[in-house]
Amino acid sequence: MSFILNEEEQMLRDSAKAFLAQSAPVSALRKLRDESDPVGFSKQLWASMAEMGWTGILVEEDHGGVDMGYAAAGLLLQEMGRTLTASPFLATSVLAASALKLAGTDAQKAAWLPKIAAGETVIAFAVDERARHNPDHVETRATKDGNGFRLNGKKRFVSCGMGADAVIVAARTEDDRINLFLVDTGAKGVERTPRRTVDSHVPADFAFDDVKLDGDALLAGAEDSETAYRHVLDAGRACLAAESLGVAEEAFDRTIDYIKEREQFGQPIGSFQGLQHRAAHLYSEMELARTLVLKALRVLDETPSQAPLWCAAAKAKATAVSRLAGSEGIQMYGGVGMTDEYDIGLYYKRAQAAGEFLGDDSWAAGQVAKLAGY
Amino acid sequence: MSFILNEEEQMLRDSAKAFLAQSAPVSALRKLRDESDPVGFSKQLWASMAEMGWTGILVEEDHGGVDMGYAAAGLLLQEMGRTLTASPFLATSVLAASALKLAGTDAQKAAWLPKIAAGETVIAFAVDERARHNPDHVETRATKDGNGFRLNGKKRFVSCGMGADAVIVAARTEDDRINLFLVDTGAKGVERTPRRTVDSHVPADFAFDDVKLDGDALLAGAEDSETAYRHVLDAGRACLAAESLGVAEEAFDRTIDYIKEREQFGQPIGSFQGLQHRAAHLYSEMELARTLVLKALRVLDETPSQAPLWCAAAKAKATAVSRLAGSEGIQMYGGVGMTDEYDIGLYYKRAQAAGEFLGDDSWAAGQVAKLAGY
Amino acid sequence: MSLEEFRAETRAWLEANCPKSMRSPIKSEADICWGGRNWEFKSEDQRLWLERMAEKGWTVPTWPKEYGGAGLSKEEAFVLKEEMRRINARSPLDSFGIWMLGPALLKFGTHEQKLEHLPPIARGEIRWCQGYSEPGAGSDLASLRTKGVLAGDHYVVNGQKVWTSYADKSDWIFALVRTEPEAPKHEGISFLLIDMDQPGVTTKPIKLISGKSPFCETFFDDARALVKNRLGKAGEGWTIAKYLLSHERASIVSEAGFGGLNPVTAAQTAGEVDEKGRIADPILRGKVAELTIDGLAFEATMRRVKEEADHGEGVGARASALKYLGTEINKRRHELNMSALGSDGLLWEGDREEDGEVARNWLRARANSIEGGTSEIQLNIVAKRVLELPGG
Amino acid sequence: MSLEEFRAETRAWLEANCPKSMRSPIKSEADICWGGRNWEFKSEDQRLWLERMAEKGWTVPTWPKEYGGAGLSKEEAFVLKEEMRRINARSPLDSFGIWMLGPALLKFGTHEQKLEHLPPIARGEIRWCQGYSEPGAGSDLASLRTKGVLAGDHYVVNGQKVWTSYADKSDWIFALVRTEPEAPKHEGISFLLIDMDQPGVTTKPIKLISGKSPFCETFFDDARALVKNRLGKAGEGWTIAKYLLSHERASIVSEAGFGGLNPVTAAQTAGEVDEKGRIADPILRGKVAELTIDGLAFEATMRRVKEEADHGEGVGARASALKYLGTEINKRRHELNMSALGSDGLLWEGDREEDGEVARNWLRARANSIEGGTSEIQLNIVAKRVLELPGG
Repeated sequence: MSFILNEEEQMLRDSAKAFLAQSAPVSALRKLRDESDPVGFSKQLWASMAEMGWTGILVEEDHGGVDMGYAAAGLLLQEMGRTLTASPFLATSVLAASALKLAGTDAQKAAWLPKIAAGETVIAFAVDERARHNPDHVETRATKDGNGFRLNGKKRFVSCGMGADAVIVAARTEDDRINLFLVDTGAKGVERTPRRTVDSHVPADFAFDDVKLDGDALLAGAEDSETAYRHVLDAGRACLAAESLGVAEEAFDRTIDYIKEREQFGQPIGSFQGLQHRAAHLYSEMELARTLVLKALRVLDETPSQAPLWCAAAKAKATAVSRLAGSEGIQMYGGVGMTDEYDIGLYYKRAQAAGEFLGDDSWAAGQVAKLAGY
Repeated sequence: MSFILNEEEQMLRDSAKAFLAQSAPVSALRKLRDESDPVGFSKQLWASMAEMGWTGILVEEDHGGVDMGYAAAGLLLQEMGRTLTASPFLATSVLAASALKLAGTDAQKAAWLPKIAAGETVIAFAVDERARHNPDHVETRATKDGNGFRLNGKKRFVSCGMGADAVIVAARTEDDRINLFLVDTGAKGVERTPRRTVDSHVPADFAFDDVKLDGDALLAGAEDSETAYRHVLDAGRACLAAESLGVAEEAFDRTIDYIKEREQFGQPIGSFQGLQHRAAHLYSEMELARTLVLKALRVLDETPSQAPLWCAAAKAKATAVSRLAGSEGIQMYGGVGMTDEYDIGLYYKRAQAAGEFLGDDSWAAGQVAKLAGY
Repeated sequence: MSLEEFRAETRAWLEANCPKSMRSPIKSEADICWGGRNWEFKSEDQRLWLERMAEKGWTVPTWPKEYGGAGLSKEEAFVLKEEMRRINARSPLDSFGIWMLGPALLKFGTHEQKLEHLPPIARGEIRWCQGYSEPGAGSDLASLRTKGVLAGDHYVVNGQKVWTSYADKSDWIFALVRTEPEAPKHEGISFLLIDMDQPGVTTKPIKLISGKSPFCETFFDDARALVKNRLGKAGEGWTIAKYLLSHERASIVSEAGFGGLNPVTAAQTAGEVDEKGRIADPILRGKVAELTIDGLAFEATMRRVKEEADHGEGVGARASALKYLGTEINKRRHELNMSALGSDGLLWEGDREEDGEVARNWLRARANSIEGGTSEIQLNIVAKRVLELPGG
Repeated sequence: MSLEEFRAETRAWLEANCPKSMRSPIKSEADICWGGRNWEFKSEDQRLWLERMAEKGWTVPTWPKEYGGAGLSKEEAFVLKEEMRRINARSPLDSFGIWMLGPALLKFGTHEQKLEHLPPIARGEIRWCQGYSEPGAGSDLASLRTKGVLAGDHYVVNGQKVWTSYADKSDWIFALVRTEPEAPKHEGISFLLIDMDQPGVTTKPIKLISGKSPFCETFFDDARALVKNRLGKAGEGWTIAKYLLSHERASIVSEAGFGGLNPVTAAQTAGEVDEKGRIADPILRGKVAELTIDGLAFEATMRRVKEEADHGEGVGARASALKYLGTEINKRRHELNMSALGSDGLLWEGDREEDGEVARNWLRARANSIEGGTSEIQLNIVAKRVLELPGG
């Protein structure tokens, strides 16, 4: 396992940096927000991402993807974190694609993965039913109905849910085990409500009222669907941690630039030791987050059995560090950091929202303790 | 409830300061340590404390005490914290005296309280049986035996246990409730082992092997002995928090003095903003600890029903703050702070030991959550 | 008149004169009466209540009668406060004129200045705002650059102020202006009272990360300020400003503790509690427990320091420690509220009026450690003036 | 010879020459071979092992042959290390001469100096200690005051050093001495090699809060140091010292992570776990979980930075961040060990040899953030050299 990016990964990162600066800078998020975009992301950007090959980053070449693995997906999200890019990448290209790869039958893969790779569809992934993340708390039920199922339940704050053509839903079957179902968002009985969040994203609350599903809505390719479900979540955590890391890095870089320029008492405020020590502390903490994020991504690619521990550790650290980078950023910017005119507050908001999704630092630390056996 | 010390309390504090500077400075603790004193405190000092009226600080005047209440007892311990004075004051004059007052019969009070007030006896108070404090974990058993009892069990790290003439033991009776028993340390079946601790105190481990007790060994004056037992522990926590606060205050004062003098890079290190902000933060935290300690002591005197919450809060905060004051002290002293020649390390050691006794900051925070109903 | 007689009379007067609808706690910002030239009363009761109280001089009870007050002693004012609280009477008038300019005028103003400006404040006729901070002068307030050039009987003022609360709704502004450019930084500033009803003064609201805000930028473009409306001597502005800043810090101590949402309630609201009603996530629960302890400690510390101040020990620079602690603890509280609420806390806009309130309050709290002197400034003050550390 | 051939030869030689008892991990301080004039070998095997390795030049494998080394390339030395590790072979010789003085001599010494001093280090005949810090010169090392006055072919040295590890057991000391009192602070210091076997040099052990320690105070009272034993030019000592300090920081990166007790084991040892084996106190458990995460992160970060360094990205000033993180996390670990053990952790002396060890390690760890550059110095370095913040 190497902590060094290979040449392909470096190239990917560099091109992502250039592309996002051009096509999805922070001003793009502001535009979506100020125009109250109904889905919270740009479909045109999604198409461009497909052209770049990003949408199929985890999809096998057979199905039209580039199959570069989680480390590559994480790198992209890290860069998107830096530009606060809103897109269905995490929901569709990471969570839904992973779910299909791990739990789909060959037919399901052949039907859906090429569409994901081509950027022709947006698929959301619905897990939580309560305010705080809890993968065990699934009360949505899929009951047998002829060859198919009837789906009943509610899901909350589903990322990119308003713009999704379909949603993969974690639901319990009659044996009380969690299975994944792919549901058309236009199906009868599916209702969704937009939830505009602090980070200017637009997740959706879903209600499934006796939704009739065909038999092949069930992702039936996995030997153990719950294991697949949990692995999808691990992957999501590591990738989300990568995004949080990008958020932290950019917030930090901007803050350091700012305190080098901003003068008070006749000198740059960055020359005061009080701020210097805090900045150096934050830098050091970010070093730890950087390591854990890359480690978790590599583990997903190379030794997936270790993923639960490392993905939880990465999620915990990246959440805490990105929130710290945001709050220190606002404090060091001072008054202007509180204004909407400056971007630093947007970073803090995204750090908070990304932190909550799939488990915050407290939750993830608890997982680490459990997985470490104490 | 007033946060202002009344005149009597101010006088007590001032005289304590003067007396301890003279009779029990830090060098006295060093002497006890370097001579490996078998009991870990000076019996002569104990006699002087009796002359000053301290030993009977909680004892009613009828029984020869001065009955000044917990606020006064805490003030004395705060000053003892400042000089790292080792004495049976907490064990005997606070814990044992409280236990007798709350749970003793009139006859037991008349027999023991005058002796405590006169400094004629040292009584220890034995609660814990495991490494970490847990008032519920009492497996020591007192079983009925004729008019008396048979005592079996073990108690650990009993403060001043090696120098005690008697020890009040928390033990379960046949109804599974916790009762308090006054046991002569010279009785047959009582075995004690010295445990020299990092703070140069000498608590004792006790083993009770079928110790025969008279009927009047049971403190039988309380309607509900467990309530009395828990109230004694609350009182102990608040008083110990007061000692920890004194430890913190003195460590802090010495550190501030040191960084004003110590020069590096051509200026006092106390002029560097990095240290200044940490010192100011610590000062601010100590303000919180000061409030909670005085509040808890006053609550014991005036509205004892609120004691569990406030005593736990005070213990948690004073433990954390005194440890922080010690560790920041060593760091700011630098290399010499690591040497035995300087006193700052002794403060850190005592902060640790006092912190563990009757529940550390984690334990006490858990109590606060429980008592606050969440 | 003894205090007891005063209390009886006050009680009777309030009973007779405080309208029923003014006898309930303020529910929102909208219930506050700020006064001013363009003020629109929210109700007839609100108008009546202000009128009656102003006539008694009880909008500013300790100010001298000739300036619109009632000339009450400290003790009498306290009794009035207690009696108002007893019936939940609302404050008839809130304003920066009462809190800030008034004390400065009383201490530094001439008799003529007091006569001209204090009574309209007391009667709620003129609404004031404060013009201190500038884009380049935040923590280092004395580096301000708005300049005033003497031209006969007035100054010509040019420059920009930021963070002027409610500037867009105010009539006059009290502002720090550099009038003596040759003098050392702290000695070249004057304290000017400027009528905002002139073409040279314009305002622009500031949008915050938490949404709308009362804050504005205020621009001076050849604005006029009469010399007779300079408080204190030319160049004495910094002394007056310092007085007001320490006055502001000391007033922190009399503020109450933390109102509003706390993480325990938040977790209960979100259903994130176990069967025993405990916060379900044990690690979050631990963090909340530490917050509870610090919250209890802080509120009690405010009471302790107030009590000590009443006993003549003064607050002084210790107020900086309190400001630091209070704002940092409050930020932690809001962070834990957000954690306890999980995704519910992230809501920004929704159908209900209160949707997004938790997140807005969380973001708004971040300004606590910036406004009124940053946490860093407070730590500096504690280090220098309480601990007497050298240098800097 | 190819690396593979070298590996095969090395393996064979080690197999033949490393005594059985030298093929087990070091269990305590007492198993280390330090060498020196007064060294008493702990066993015949220890003597034999040193002798054989020294003869091969493998106590200092990358040093040139003429100075007692084997002239191995970096790669060959790595192979040797791997092969030794394969059979758990102990280091035949550890010394400050090898780690610190050697590199400085190789870089700054004359051929004569190298010939005189390096071979005895390689053979373990002379044990060196380091004389940098002084009572007045800790973080601000360049303010040192020990002075050397030129007198013909030697300096007369007077002053005091502190924190000289094992000074009481060493033969020579390499010391920073102010020889040019007129020069600016950083330019008046020389790097002198001083034989301690003379009446003018005395040592006194320092007792620490954690108990006994290897540290000493070293006093120079008209001690003599030959001019030919000055490394570099007069006044060049600071340059050499800086080289050695950054050499030391970089070597931190190659150190392993945290060995020893951790809070989970501690809680288990003390029986403070619930029926599921979890740490019983949920709040303590939360703190331990955060430590576990930081511990995993730190150990992996060491590996990452090492890997990056191997790929030519260098470590540089980032080593300061690692030093800061590692020592602070390690202190937290020891604090939580103590909490997890409760009163058991407080034991200081007892019947068993290991009694008090936990507390001693806890206290000893506090020095981590002081020695080798305090945490404050590391943060300064990160701020200035990594983040390139201005001033100071």
